[in-house]
Amino acid sequence: MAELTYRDAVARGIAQEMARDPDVVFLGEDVAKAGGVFKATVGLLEQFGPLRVRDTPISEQAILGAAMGAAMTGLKPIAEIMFSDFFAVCFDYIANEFPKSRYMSNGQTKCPLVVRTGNGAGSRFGAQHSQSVENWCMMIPGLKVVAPSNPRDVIGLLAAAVRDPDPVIFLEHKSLYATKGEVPDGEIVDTLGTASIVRPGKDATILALALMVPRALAAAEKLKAEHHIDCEVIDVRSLVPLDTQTILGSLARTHRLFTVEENPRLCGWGAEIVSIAADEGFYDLDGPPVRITTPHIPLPAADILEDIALPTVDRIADRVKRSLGA
Amino acid sequence: MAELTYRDAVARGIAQEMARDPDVVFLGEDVAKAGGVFKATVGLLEQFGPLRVRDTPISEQAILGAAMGAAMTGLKPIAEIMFSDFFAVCFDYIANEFPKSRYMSNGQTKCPLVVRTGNGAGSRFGAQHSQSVENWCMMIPGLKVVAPSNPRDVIGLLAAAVRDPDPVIFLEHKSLYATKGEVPDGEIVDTLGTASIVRPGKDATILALALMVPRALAAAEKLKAEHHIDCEVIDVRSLVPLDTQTILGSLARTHRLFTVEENPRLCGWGAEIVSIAADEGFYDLDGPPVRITTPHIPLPAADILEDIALPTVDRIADRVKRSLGA
Amino acid sequence: MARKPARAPNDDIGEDVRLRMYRMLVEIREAEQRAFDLFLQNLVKGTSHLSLGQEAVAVGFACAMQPGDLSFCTYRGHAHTLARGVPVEKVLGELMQRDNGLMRGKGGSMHLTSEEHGVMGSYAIIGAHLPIACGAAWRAQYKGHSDVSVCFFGDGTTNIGAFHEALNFAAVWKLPVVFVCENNLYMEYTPIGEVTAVEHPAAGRASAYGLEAIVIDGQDADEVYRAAMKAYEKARAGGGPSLIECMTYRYSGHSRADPAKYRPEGELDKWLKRDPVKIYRERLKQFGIEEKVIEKIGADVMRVLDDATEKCKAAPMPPLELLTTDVYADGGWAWRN
Amino acid sequence: MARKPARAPNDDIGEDVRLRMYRMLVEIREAEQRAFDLFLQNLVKGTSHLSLGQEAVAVGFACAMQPGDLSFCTYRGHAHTLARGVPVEKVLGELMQRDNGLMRGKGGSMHLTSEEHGVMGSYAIIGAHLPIACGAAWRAQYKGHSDVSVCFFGDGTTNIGAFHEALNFAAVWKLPVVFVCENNLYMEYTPIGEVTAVEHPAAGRASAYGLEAIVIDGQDADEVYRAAMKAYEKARAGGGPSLIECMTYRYSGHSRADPAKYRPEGELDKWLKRDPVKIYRERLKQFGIEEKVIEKIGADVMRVLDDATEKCKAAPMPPLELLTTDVYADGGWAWRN
Ligand SMILES: Cc1ncc(C[n+]2csc(CCOP(=O)(O)OP(=O)(O)O)c2C)c(N)n1
Ligand SMILES: Cc1ncc(C[n+]2csc(CCOP(=O)(O)OP(=O)(O)O)c2C)c(N)n1
Ligand SMILES: [Mg+2]
Ligand SMILES: [Mg+2]
Repeated sequence: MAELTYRDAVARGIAQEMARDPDVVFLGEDVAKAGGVFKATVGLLEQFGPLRVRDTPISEQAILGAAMGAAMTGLKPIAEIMFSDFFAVCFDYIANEFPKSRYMSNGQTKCPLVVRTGNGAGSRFGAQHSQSVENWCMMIPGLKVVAPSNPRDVIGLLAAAVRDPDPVIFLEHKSLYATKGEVPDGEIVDTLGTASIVRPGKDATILALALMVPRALAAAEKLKAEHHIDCEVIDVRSLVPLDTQTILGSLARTHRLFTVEENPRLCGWGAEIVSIAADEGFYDLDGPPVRITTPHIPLPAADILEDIALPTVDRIADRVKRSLGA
Repeated sequence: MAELTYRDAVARGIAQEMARDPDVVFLGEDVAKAGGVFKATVGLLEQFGPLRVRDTPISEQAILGAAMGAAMTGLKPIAEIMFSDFFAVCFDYIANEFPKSRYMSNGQTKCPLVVRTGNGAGSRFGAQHSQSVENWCMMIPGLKVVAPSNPRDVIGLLAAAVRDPDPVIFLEHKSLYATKGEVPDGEIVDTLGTASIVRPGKDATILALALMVPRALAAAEKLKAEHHIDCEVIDVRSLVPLDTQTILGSLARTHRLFTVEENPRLCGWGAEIVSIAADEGFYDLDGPPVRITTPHIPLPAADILEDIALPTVDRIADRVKRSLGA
Repeated sequence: MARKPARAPNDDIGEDVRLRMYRMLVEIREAEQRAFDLFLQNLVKGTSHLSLGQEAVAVGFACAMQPGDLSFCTYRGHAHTLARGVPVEKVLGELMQRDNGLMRGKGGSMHLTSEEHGVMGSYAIIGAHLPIACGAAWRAQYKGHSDVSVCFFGDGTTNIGAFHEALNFAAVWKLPVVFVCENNLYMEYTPIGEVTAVEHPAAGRASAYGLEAIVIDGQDADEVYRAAMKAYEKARAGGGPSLIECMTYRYSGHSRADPAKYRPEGELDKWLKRDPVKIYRERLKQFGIEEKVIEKIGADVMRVLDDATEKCKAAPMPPLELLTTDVYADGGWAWRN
Repeated sequence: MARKPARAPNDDIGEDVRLRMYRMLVEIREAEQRAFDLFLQNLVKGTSHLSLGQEAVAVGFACAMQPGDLSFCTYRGHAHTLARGVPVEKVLGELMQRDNGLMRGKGGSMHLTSEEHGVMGSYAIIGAHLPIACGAAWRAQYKGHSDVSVCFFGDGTTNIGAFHEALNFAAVWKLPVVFVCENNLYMEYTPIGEVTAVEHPAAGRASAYGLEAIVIDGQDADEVYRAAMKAYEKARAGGGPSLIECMTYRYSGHSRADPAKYRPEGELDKWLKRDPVKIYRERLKQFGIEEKVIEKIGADVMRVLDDATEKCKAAPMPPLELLTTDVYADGGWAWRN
């Protein structure tokens, strides 16, 4: 066991997989010599050399296209897109190429790759460098989509993503890079498609992802302390595959559902899960399922505004409390 | 009154606006001399000349970027992206530029433009030329999103879109181009953000968009004839702004909600509306709200497979019937 | 004027290759024509983009390849697919969306893929496959494999961003990839000259990537073959990418929906005079190949094609279960538990 | 060696413009330095990308503009924004995310916009604004306006797809747009030469769009000014776009997070010797401008800057209601009724 930052967990996770499998290669802008703009890939060039850890031009389409071509022909590339907002300049690969080639070719084409990216708000970077784009990915059939909330999950889910035979979008949260957590020694390999109940509770189920997980947990503690409301908090971790069973199972016990989403409101993962719950868990629901989200706006740069845009601990707690009529 | 095809309605709608306002210009690939690959813009070059109706290179980013720059500085461009699948190669404009510039500039930057595109399945074009991308657009804060189901709406909503001061994504359905409808003479201008109850009913509310509207209507007739189930069918027409009042109002009368979506299942507009209904209309719901969608898969090319992928009249009717326990 | 030197059948290309090239030219010509006929009979569904008139490009590049070399094609990819040896039945079956098709109808005309033949897919989003070909070439470079990735695209494709990113990327990384621009003078319906800043949409951009400007006659399979060999050798020797612009012409419209009325009077006739099949038939004769050998090739091709056509007509539609297979590597489509 | 011809203060540029340029060079230099200091005091939030060392490019291009000409900048846009006459208080206020900022804190350092000064936005997605500048130029062409759209970007930006699409588009449509590449030798931390197939990332691509290859000394405001004037005249005369590569250097790291340790020893020192402010101060003296006039400009700039700094420090944060204003043209954010 050692304490590790989320940032360092990224490098350790990549290193673990590169050391294991020579077919794992890594490319992106400023990832090699500079160790990444978030310093999440420091040391990889030194450890694995310039043939496996490669700096690229500012050519996101070339990065993802090259990753795909390499994946189709036998490598297991990890591609970094520096900020998830930049998915928009290479979205054809994410939406049209990676996820459709296997289907269109009737199973011939393989695409075992991972796209890592810095996702989410909190750095006062403004509307084009702060987005949460998990719903941009979840809506595309054929992708897998993962978003870890802690260092241990970073390593375990990254390993699972690299070993997965399908294209996986791996969303690292920029505001979590500096956070720390206990990480076991040795190899860590997790399983995609598994949510985790990070706080058991009986009065309501709160679903959260990435940066929203610690906030949901803090809100649950607050609700407990101040209002004796005992919330179950689930770290969704993997949007695709989605661990619907764990979610519906929790709902069946608590009878109330809240989602805490950072992505903007419309067509978010919360909408998907709430819709599943409203359909399949309708008779379990004792009250309206509620989505707590960033409002449907571009994100402001100013700290004071950004801070109130994202769901806060207080807003989460308050919304749950009001819904439960406490 | 005259009968017009949906295809011809596009040209008439554009012509109506270009004749009215010299700041309306139109650009896209093969749109001018060739009149568009769907022949939806035939005659515009002849009527308005080569300065206002322009063929472009195969450069979708240049097309949308140029439209934006022109819109910012005083024109009201209509840009065509031939197939909506190609939004993926110019998604930065759709996701990051059009919808954020006004906000980031604290209201300085204007962006009154329309992006028209051929959306949807039914032509056996395969996974990269058949997608319904309405959710790709609805999820982005700052856009408006419209999808007409009939020739009259094509003209009226297109006029409203061109006159609107915000960026509007205008989704024409490829499988509707050949369909016909009655269209009044003279100028037609509709209002964005208004759904329309195309069939009143009392037992359930069915929401549909574009190609799914005629199917929902046919399913409603079938349900009526075969099972005495009387469905209200609402043509959503405008995803943003969303006419939540009409939808919730209908739900309050019928107490059951069904959405019929062509876009793939996850994070679709159906999920958004079902989530709104589950939250705000929870106590109106007499049973689970149900989304009827294309499965979450890329689309196959083969006719026999494509036909069963999209919601069919039978599937809609069957699903509603089963849900109502009839 | 100096007389052409007499050429022996075993020049740099040689009789075997020439006969192979001729057979392939005829096979593609006839298969594309057949596809058109089947479309008129409403047996080909969806869209289709024929290479009638452009056969020599596909044939020259494919016949110069070694097994293991990889082709990346566009929606106009029937020719390139056949040229790698994919049976015509598989191709027609796919166009007819039958269960015997190359992808059992799941991909359709625009997405022909046969990895066992090195056909790594046909891509329908303009420009998308250029970076993908770079990636395959990167794998070869990294693993020390000797195969070359060959990427075909049209003149219109040179104006999209992915073209630029791929060319620069390939040049900087010195990847063993060959970019082949089939300049057939038109994007869909718009003449390429009206939308491109330079006369040669590909060759005119080569220097922007430190590459040689190469324009060849795309109607002469021998010239194509020689250019291909040179580029492949360079790639295999670690010399990096090439960009080759082939001047050619499509006889029919852009796709089956297009009667091609936008073309100036006489343009088609001019190109028909330089028909790649005709040119090559003459070439064979020039090298002393007997008329009856040539005839027999044609007859063989037609027999196979007729047989394939019948098989396709008789083939069942794909089973409905295929709708949800192979979304993921486990063979299924489950996005949830 | 021939003696330089004596130059009169009223040569093609003239004393008024030169004094204006000098003032602006100093203003940008000092404002950027101030921004850095404020960051160290934790008063500038978020990221920021300084133009220290690159001032002459911004100044030369801006001072050659006429009112109504339009600037399209990047995240490294403080210099270009100030150069159009935007008050330094507005810029610093935005960096400090105060209510007195140019966009009241909603956009931040990377998105400076002041349409009344012709600053049509600063764009933080690499390459995005090149096509947008084309559109503004298209409007001018269509409406018969005489303004020019000027689009600034870095060397690294030449490798992204949008660059290629915009350049071709502008050339084909002969748009009055001037593309200015500030080649400061690095993308973020990677030397441009390691990721680019040609030595000059912009000029080496000019011929791909039928344009002249232009490389200028970006440290000499006069040379920049003259190149700008020439390009603007061409654009206004209907001669179409220009692409100008300015050789320059940034003294500090890419952004505030970057100590720039990747630069070879001595490189910065070499460039400091050709400091644009120093060069221009010498130039003024060479033209006989008195030391005390020069000093006074510096003092004026500092006074305004100090005053602005104090005002920004004292300015309130933006009101919380701003969170949801101006998403749509009606001033609000309602996506539903
Ligand atoms: C990104 C994108 N834009 C537009 C299209 C529509 N489209 C299909 S083929 C084509 C013309 C391509 O021209 P060219 O590259 O010359 O190839 P050709 O068809 O002549 O072989 C266009 C515009 C597309 N498939 N993808
Ligand atoms: C599409 C995209 N990719 C990557 C980035 C991250 N990024 C920001 S600045 C930068 C370097 C740009 O280099 P250059 O164009 O030379 O401009 P400079 O910063 O040197 O002025 C990069 C890679 C981005 N903002 N947008
Ligand atoms: Mg062509
Ligand atoms: Mg630079």
